[in-house]
Amino acid sequence: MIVEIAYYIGAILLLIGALFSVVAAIGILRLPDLYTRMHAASKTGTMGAGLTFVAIAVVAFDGPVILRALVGFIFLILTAPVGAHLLARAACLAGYKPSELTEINEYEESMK
Amino acid sequence: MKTVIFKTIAPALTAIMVVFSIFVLLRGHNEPGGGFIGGLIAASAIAIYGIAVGVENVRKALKFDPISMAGFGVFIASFAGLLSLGQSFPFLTGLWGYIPFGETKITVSTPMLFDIGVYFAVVGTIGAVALALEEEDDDK
Amino acid sequence: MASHSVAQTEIELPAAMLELPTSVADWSIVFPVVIALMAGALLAMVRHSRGSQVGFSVLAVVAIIVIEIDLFFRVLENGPVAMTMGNWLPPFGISFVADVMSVGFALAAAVVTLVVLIYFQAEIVPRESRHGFYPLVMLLLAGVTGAFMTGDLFNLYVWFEVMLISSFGLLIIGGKKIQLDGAIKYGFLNFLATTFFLVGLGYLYGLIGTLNMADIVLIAPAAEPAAMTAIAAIFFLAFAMKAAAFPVNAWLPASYHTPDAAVSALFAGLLTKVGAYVLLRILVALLPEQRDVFDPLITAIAILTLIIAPLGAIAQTNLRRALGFFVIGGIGAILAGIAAPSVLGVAGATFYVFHAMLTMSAFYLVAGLVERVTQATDTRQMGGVYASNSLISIMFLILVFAAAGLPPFLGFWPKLLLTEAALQDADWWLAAAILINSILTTIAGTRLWAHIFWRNGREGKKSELSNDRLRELKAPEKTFALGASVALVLVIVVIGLRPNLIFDSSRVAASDLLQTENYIEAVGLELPTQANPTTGAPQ
Amino acid sequence: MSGFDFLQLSATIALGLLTLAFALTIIRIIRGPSLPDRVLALEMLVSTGIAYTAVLAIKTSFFLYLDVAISLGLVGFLATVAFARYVLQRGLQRKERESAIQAASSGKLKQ
Amino acid sequence: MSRVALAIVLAIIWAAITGNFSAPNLLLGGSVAILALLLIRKEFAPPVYLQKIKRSISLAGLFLYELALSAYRVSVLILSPNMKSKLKPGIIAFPLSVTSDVEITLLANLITLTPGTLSVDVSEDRKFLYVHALSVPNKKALIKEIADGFETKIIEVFK
Amino acid sequence: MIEFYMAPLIGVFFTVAVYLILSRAVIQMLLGITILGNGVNLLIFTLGRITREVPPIVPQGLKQPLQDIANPLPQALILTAIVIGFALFTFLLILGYRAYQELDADDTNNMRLAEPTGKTKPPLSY
Amino acid sequence: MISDQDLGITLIAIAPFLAAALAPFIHRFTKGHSGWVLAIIPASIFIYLLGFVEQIARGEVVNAGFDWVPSYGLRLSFYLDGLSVTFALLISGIGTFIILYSGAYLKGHVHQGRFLAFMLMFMGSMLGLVLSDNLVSLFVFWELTAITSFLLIGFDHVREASRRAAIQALVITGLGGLALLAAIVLLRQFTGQWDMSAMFGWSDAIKEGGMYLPILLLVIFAAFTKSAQFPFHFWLPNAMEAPTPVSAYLHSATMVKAGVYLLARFNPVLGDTFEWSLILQVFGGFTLLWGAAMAMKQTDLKQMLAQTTIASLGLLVLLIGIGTEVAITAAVLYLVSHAFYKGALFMVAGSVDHSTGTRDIGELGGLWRAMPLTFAAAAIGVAGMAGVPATVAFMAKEEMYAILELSSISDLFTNWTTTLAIVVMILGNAMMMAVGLSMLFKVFFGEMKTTPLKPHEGSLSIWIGALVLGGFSIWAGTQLYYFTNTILIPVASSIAGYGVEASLYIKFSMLTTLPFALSTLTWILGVVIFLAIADIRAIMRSFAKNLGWSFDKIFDWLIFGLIKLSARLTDFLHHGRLEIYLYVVFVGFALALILPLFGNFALPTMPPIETISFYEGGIFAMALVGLAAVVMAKTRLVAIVSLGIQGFAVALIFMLFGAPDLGFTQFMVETLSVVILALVMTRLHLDQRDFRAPMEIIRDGGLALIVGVGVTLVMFSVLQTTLDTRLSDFFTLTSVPLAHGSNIVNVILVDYRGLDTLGEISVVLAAGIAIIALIRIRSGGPQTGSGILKKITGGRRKKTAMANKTSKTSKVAKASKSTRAVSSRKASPAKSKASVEKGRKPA
Ligand code: NA
Ligand code: NA
Repeated sequence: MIVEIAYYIGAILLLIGALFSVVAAIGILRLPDLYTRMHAASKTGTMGAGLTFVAIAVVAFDGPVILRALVGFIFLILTAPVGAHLLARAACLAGYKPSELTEINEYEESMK
Repeated sequence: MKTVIFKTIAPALTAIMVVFSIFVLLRGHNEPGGGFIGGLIAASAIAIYGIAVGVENVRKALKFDPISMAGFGVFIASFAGLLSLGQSFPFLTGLWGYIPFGETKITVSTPMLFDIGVYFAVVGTIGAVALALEEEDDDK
Repeated sequence: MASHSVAQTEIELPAAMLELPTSVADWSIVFPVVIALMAGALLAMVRHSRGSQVGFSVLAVVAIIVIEIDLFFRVLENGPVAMTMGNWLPPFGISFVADVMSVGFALAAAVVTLVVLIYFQAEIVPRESRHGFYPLVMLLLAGVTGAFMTGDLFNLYVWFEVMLISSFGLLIIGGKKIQLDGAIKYGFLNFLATTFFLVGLGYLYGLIGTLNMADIVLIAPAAEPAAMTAIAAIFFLAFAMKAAAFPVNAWLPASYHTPDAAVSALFAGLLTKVGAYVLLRILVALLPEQRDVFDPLITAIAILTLIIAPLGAIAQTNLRRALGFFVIGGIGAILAGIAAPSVLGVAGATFYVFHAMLTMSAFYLVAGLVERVTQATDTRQMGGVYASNSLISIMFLILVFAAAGLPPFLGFWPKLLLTEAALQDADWWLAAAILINSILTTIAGTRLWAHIFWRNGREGKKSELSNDRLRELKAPEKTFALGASVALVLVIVVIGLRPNLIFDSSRVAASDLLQTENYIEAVGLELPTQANPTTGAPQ
Repeated sequence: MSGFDFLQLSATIALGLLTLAFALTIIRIIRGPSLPDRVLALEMLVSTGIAYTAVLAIKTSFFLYLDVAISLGLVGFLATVAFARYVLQRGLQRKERESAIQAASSGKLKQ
Repeated sequence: MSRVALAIVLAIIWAAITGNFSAPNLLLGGSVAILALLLIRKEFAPPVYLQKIKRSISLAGLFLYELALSAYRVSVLILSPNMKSKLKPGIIAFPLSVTSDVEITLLANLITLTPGTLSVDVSEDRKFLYVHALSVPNKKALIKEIADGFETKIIEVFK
Repeated sequence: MIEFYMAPLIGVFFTVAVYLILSRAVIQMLLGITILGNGVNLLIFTLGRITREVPPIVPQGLKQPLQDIANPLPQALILTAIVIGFALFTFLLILGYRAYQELDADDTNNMRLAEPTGKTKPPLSY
Repeated sequence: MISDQDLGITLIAIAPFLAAALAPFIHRFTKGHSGWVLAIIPASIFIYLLGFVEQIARGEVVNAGFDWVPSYGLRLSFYLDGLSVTFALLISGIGTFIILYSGAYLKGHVHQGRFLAFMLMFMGSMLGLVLSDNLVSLFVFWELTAITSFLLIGFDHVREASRRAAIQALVITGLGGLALLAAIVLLRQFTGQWDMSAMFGWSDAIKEGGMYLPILLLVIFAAFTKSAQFPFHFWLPNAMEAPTPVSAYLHSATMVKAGVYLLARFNPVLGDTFEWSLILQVFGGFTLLWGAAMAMKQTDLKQMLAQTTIASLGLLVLLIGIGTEVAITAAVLYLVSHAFYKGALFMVAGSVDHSTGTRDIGELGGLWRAMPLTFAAAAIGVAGMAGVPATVAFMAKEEMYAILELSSISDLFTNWTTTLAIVVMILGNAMMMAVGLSMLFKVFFGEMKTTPLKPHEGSLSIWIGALVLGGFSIWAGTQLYYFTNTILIPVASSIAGYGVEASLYIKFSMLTTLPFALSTLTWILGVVIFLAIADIRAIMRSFAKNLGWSFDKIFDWLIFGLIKLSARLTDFLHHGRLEIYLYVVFVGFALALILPLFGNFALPTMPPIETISFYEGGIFAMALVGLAAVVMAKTRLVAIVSLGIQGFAVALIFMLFGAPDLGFTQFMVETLSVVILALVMTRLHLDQRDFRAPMEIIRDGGLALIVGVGVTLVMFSVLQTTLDTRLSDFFTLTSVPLAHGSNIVNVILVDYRGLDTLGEISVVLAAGIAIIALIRIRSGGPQTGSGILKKITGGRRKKTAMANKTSKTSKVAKASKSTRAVSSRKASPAKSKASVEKGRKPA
């Protein structure tokens, strides 16, 4: 019974995770500039991958596997923001302008 | 690339990656992984570390010249192969030993030593290349 | 069929491993490679201390030579021996097989390496030792020796790569612009050659499911012929490139003259010869049926290589680049042996490989001396060496004639064998090409000789004026560079005058290559039971 | 439908969704327009790949695929870091180039 | 002290990924951790006090909640047909109260992971964190939200 | 027979690789080399015949796998080939980079030091 | 085992080499007397050989020697019979005087020691050549004579003419040598023997076998080149660039006779056929006339002698070609006499040159007073040349005219070939006589002329040789009985291949016979020509001038043509354009893939279609899109980024099909490749689109497509077979029980095929060392280049340095307003142009 429930939960988590990934992909297609796209990639994407890890933890029923899945989730959370930060900063410093929708840019102002 | 955020988190990431690489190395005989993959992860750790804190610091931290580490890797891998000479077996014959430790046994084997050699060869070489290239950028 | 099904029956596990203990003597099959590898690794670890580098590498190479000499005579007397690594049964583990050809070539390679190492003592600019000359030389030797000794095709690929990447390193040590240019051409073309080899390997495994050479000899005849022919063609292309046969030889004249002379010498002695060795092994021993299919092609390529290469040398004004064409010409001679694959022809090719390893290395070393003395690389800037330095002059001339195959110098004997083989095979044009190669090489060589040695001054000046850029050899150059060259040339002269051992071993090597039973038996595979009434049916 | 079957079905659907995600991401890689955009999309490709691998683990019940996914998670950002570094340096280079061109043309004007 | 703590953390991670909490394995994990820490000994982070586990858990809880919530929000935003009108991106300078590098980093990363906001850079004097947000209808409200949320919790954990 | 889908795909890998390698630009050639390497690896993989999703790993506690597994030998060979290919690629990349620095050329057509341009004019003398 | 005789005879050939090795040292210690010291060697050989004369005169032959390569039937074996011993006696005897002569002639020359060494080496080679029985050793010595003569002719090496002559002689005789090699290999194939002596019995079989004509032509070609037969004669006059002792020795008595020796040696085996007679007579006769005529054109003493030597060699070939007993006897007589008088005359020429500083007969005159001994030697020599009675040359001439057996006038027409030969011989002899007279009279009689040096008689060593040879000429001409029995009959028998009962024609009827009449005719004709020689010379010279070409010029034309051909060929094949090299290689690859399939008409059939799941198909599509993205990328940078797609797809394919290790490794490698790329990319020029012309796209794309199709087809072909999985089965079954590992792939890597992995990490290590070397080693020296644009866009290192500094402080970054509008594309064409220009200029 527990197993069945776990399977259902796992399945739903999987689907949500995959959906997040698709949404993230749509996001990086639809959003207007680099910086806004980054939001989609660095968190929605991370959520997508992270949720599949959680799904594994749910359906595995094997101590080490569960632990590893959770550790994997933590690794994701640790590394994802680093890349995003570095890329955003580099793009800013290298002079990639945000889209015209952007009204406020205190970072650029600070560099003047 | 010396931002506060990166500089602060990179050492932790490096440490985790090194630990993970050793994990991948040691379990390679039974699960995906092994010396090569482990070595690549460790080399990535070195590369990240170098980008974050500067090559000089990494070199100091490593203490050994990475190429020397690579040489060491090839050396002990060959050495692992030679151990079977004593048992009158051909080159690279796997020898297995079990050291009792508490209730479990610790397995020691020449294939494992060999894989450790692979690990070092990869870490050393890729690390050396990454550091040297980063240095190129930093110094000039 | 997408997967293989595993029989769930228990197999007899002990049958998987070899039962007899390996004698220490058999370790000499693998020791040369292991010593070279470990030495390379150790030298890489201590690559900042120059003193230990020289001493240790020389020591290692001497050890390798001693082991190989012992092994050589053992194999010459008792036939091939093998060691299958990891104590696994032969087709499953990787076998090393020492037969006369492989050990003989490995020995020649080690001797050349030793000479080059000593020669390099005069050559060295201190900073270069730090950048890995010695470890790279040892790794190169390991690759070459491994390639000669291995009895497994994929393992051969690996040794080829060891050789290739070490040669990359050696090629760019010194960092001159011209070296980089040469290395780009060398790099891309050789990379492709090994890639083709790998493609061929993939196909071969997919077709017959084995990589062990002895196993291939047994299985290949039953394989699907069209695919097998394509595979053989790919191998032929790959190793023709490696050996620098016409028309896929472009990398050689583009690169061999660019590094230090010592490195050129090492390359000339080692690299193309391994390609030639594999051509012999694969086309003659492993896939003789495919060789027969390619016979006209091989003959044509041999003829073209024999003639076009020395012809190319005639116009060269860069001394070492001209020598590169001599190297290629020699490959034509080796191919000639494959085109006429009798015992005579294969023995000729084998002998030629041996000769070319020593002679062409020596040639580059002497060319290096000439470059030092004249302080030029272009023959038009040279002149006057004959009057000033008789020892270099004598060596150069001896090598010209040895390369051209004029008696009583070393190159004559294999040419004699090859000529006989070609005539026996009724390959008239091939025989003619072998002889024309001699005369063209003579022309090119004596032209170089006339310009560098006999002419007093440089091109453009009146030759009666003496070359004012000539200099004396310095003390270390005399000891190491000149000494090493003289030693090697002496070896060449002595073997040229008394070629018995090489003659006899070449014939043994050739018959072992043509009759693979000994090889297969040494590896430990079972020969197919022949319908031979005298042996009787199994009980 | 049993839980296991549902899980299998979801895994298959998830693989499909992830394939769609790949496709969309690739469009961004190809379209760009700027280098950081492409790099970002590459990173997205990696995280989708991680999810894909993890789903494979469930679909095949070989949890060893999980280890691969974890490793990817750990090292996947490396490429982004390297590219970010490149973006930065290249951008700075370009800025210098621009100012140098300006200096050169103004120098010409003075002559 | 902190080194030991970190080594223990790494050893536990080791045990977790190897899936074996037996003594020998923990010991092995410990030695591996020490090896790894030797590598990064120069850039060692300042003392980390993790005694306040309860507060840490509370921080983690907040983070997970924010993560889920904002992931959902961003998804809705992305999928909405009139996305552009809802977007109002901007980069704001967030005045930092936390001072140590670890705190700043933690805050920045938490901000980044939370959908809708993204840390771009820290000013050289470490007074400001530049944050890119998907929609900045009200700059002050955003600053306040962050300051009252993650920043406060972080200060609690580290003080 | 997934192999028969793989074969044309691998053909495309080779086609693209060759096309790129034939461009004179060193960078493009390096990309071609990478793709060629991938193509060769896939080729070996495919010729070892393909099994879906069953890695060649013996489950814990068993002496032999219970089901058909993917052919492990090609995988091992490819692993070796990948590593070697990576080493070679890296070397060639750095070589191209150094050549660009020193020779000031990234077009192979302009790398003409070892074999100089122009007609060879050997002296017509003895 | 080894008898004294084996050793002694072997030493005949070896001792001169040993002496040669010591010659420079001996010379250093004995200085002016080195000639005397070293002459002991040939003198001893001569004396040692004399010991065999009696034995051989009895019709015996001596075999001796050592095994060389027994497994191949090679022996360093010697065969002493009349022919070989006579040649050896001539070589060592004349050699003794030549060494003496050289000692004096080159006194004080810096390289006299070297010269003497070469001479001795040559002597050894020549002795070995004539004494060898084993054809391989004969060939070895044959080529050694070519090599040593190369060194001797080029002795005066600073002059281009010397170098040219040396190379010319080597090339031409070398060509002949190769023909000889081919011939002996063919003979070996036919007879299974290497030994000359063993082949005599095979004569008929060889002549009847299919290989006779090739062997014959090859042998004749070898002989003709060595013995300067028309049209390969021209190297000999040029070889006069050598110091006179060389000419005296090599070009009169020894080396040039090697070809004649070869023909004589092979006469019993190959001779006495129509082809043999025809070729030898035609070419020999023509060479005789040509050489004699050309001699008249000359005024240089050595040239005159050289041309008459060509004529004499032609005469010898002609006589061997006629091949009758009388002709062979005549040939032997002429051979010996020529060696005596021509050797003497060359030494005279050298002596004159040495003492006056010139060799031109126009600049010389009246020397008989100043150089009486030289004059005496010259007179005897010319007497020999004219065939004056009492010289052995007279007998030779009588004997050769005796081939005409005339019983009626109509025989002249029925035996017209003999008649023609006689006419040719008379003409040739007369012309040679005229040349001899011209030399004698112009140089020694008439008015004394002023010469560069004051004429004086040279030292003993200078004139003794010439005089002694002259003496021999007379001795042999007068000691008929002894000479006939000890030399003539044995030699003639060797050549004929059977016992010749030579009874010299002149013994019983001397003055009343036809031959003597013909001799008289020759003398008269000779004097007539001598009187007209100045006019003839003038006519010939103007004719040659108008003709504008000569064989000698053709040689230059050929060699320079070869050089130019070589240059064009290397320009064509080794142009230095990597893309074309690569194209050739891929064409080879395409052929290797496609041809075997088509060749065997075994194109694979299409397999049955099977469905694949959509996500598998998705990954395949992803790979395809990734590949397309790389090819179609607008800039290099975009291509690099796009590369990740296909790499990623490959990793996923590995994952999908049960290879997690591979997928993982592939992914890691892709990532690290990107990292390394990104690290170097800053210095590369990536904003450029690589342009290919439409034709190039078709050319490259076509080939690429063929390769792709070929790869696929061969794959189909292989995939239609069933894979033999016994290797993997074995690994699968034994991995856990025997190798203690569950991950079979890893067990293969570290155990079953651990050696592969050991090699692989060696590759990794070597790559590391090489790459570090590549990065660290700088060629040094400033990067040349000018122009601000270059600095801006191409001055990578300095600029990046600045960029880095600024990035540290980030001041510039803050200050600069980033405007992406100013494109770097504008700058790039200029930059690439600059790089092209620079690339062409070798630094
Ligand atoms: Na043939
Ligand atoms: Na491997």
